[in-house]
Amino acid sequence: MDTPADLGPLGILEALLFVSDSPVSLERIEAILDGHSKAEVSRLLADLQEQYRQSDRGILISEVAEGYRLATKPEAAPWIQRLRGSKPARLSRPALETLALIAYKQPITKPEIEAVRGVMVDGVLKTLVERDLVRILGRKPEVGRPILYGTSRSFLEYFGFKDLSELPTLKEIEALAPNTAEKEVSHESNDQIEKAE
Amino acid sequence: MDTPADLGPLGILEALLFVSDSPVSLERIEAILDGHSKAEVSRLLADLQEQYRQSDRGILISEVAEGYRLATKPEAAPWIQRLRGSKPARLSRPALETLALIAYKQPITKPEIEAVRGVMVDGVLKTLVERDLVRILGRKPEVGRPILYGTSRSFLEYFGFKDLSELPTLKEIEALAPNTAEKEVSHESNDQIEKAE
Amino acid sequence: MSYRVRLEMFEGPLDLLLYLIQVNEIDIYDIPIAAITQEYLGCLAGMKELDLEVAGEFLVLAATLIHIKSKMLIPVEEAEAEGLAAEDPRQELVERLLEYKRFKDAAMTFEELEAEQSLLYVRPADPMVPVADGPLEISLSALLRAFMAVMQRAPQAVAGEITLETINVGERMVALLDRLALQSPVSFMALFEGMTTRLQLIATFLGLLELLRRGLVRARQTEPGSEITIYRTVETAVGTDGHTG
Repeated sequence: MDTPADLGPLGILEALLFVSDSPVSLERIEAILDGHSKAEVSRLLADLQEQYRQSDRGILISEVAEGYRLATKPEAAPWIQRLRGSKPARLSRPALETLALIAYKQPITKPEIEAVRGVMVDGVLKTLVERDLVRILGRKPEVGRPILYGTSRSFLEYFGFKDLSELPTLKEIEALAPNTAEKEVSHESNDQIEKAE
Repeated sequence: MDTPADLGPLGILEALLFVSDSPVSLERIEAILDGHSKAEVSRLLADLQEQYRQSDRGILISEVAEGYRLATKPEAAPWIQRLRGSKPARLSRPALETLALIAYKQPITKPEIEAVRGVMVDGVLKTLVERDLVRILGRKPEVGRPILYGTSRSFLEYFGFKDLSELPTLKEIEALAPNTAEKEVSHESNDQIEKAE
Repeated sequence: MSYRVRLEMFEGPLDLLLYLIQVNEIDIYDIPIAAITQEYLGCLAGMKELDLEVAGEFLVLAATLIHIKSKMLIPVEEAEAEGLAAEDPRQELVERLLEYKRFKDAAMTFEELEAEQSLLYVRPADPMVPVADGPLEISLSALLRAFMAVMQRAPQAVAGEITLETINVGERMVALLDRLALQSPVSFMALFEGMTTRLQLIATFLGLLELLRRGLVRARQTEPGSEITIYRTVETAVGTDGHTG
């Protein structure tokens, strides 16, 4: 075993990201590695990311929820699924629609969600709270004091957003909808609607 | 992001060890990376360990009785402590569950908590009282005169509640049948429409 | 055009209506209400086997469609003469559909992002994160999730007994114990002083009954019709929360 006590800043950075169970902000890294400016920390992150590009590395740095975290490369997913024996549970359409509403209109109450979706959302909301994608922000000061919902930090992590300002603007979606739907969904055939001749 | 499809066996191995929450045995790795013999897997592990020796790497492979797992290098410990120290304290799962139970079921005794949770809660209760989230309300006049627990004023302040009635009610969180949660997680079958010939 | 629609596969009535509009290549700003209503009702007819709760949501929109249809039958001049706004009766529906569609589309984008992100695996969180020295951080949602989790795991009998109670009763029980810690005995009526709502009264009363049942307080009445006094049988708490003072 050689040079055991020798650990460079990149090594320290990797260790820090490795042990953290949530994204670590630039400021936090800067504070821990005192003596390195924010610019230097950014540089280190870029260097580490560069190392990870190599084909014998299985992980990468993803910038999400106002911080940095390590994650496995997408190409490793099939093997990890073998290890785990399952694919991650995906959200249902009702859950996604409800989540989208909450994301864009937060803080929002259950009746307000139901008014737009035209259906009851109790079950879906419960799932979203259980999965920590939605959090309770408080109560609305009006009759009945309904609970106000908003998205959580794990929501940002789950969808890979840096922050809420990264949400695609709704207009954008409207304009792009027909193309993106066909382009991106191609394989899994998510098309909800099949026209009948 | 370049060379996305390029992931060598070392990369796959790294990804597998990275995501596993317990040590992975040689046999397991062999089964997942089918096409590699046990000797080859050992060789890959040695190669990965060799890479990790470099000073710009912060992690290592540790071999324990049950198999292999990744861990940070011991030299990174001081920085990791800084990271942990600067981190907001969270409650452990058992502590959180106990707190939740006390919040909703107060006044409640230790045996009652243990009946629901199915485990002893002495240590956790002590933490919660020390953290001033839970207070002792008195003793229940029955055999053994068990202590009655409830939430403290600082618990309310922490969540910004005026009083306990502001906690989301059981009705609000449990409005739904327990099995709705499963229904929300759909896997495939997005076809909404059956074509009629 | 012929197709068979399975209603349960739609997210709701708006989703179905949107589908009918798309499949018929209808301009959403100029919906032929009579035709679409007919088609919508036709779809509903095939859902006899659906449970009532779902059906209800679809029926509400059916009623709306029929209402719009009837309004469309009133000639514009007549409507204006009657002082009704010359507004298109379909307008509100169109706005609702567009609003719904915006989020439906957003949901599809979310779905794509989810698919991308689901390929990235992070390290499993340590379930026993040590309590650090920093300021405490618990989210209310985390507390709720913990409660749901613990109740789901609880043995059936215990869980059943425990979920019956409501938070208000528990809260009143604690408040009553606090009150009795300051003064015991206290008259029954005094326990209800300052309460303004029926709900508060009921919750307090139920809380008191529960305390009695559990033997945490005792009630005494010297003779029938005389005032009831309540005693705390619980030992006063020692030095917690600055209450004992």
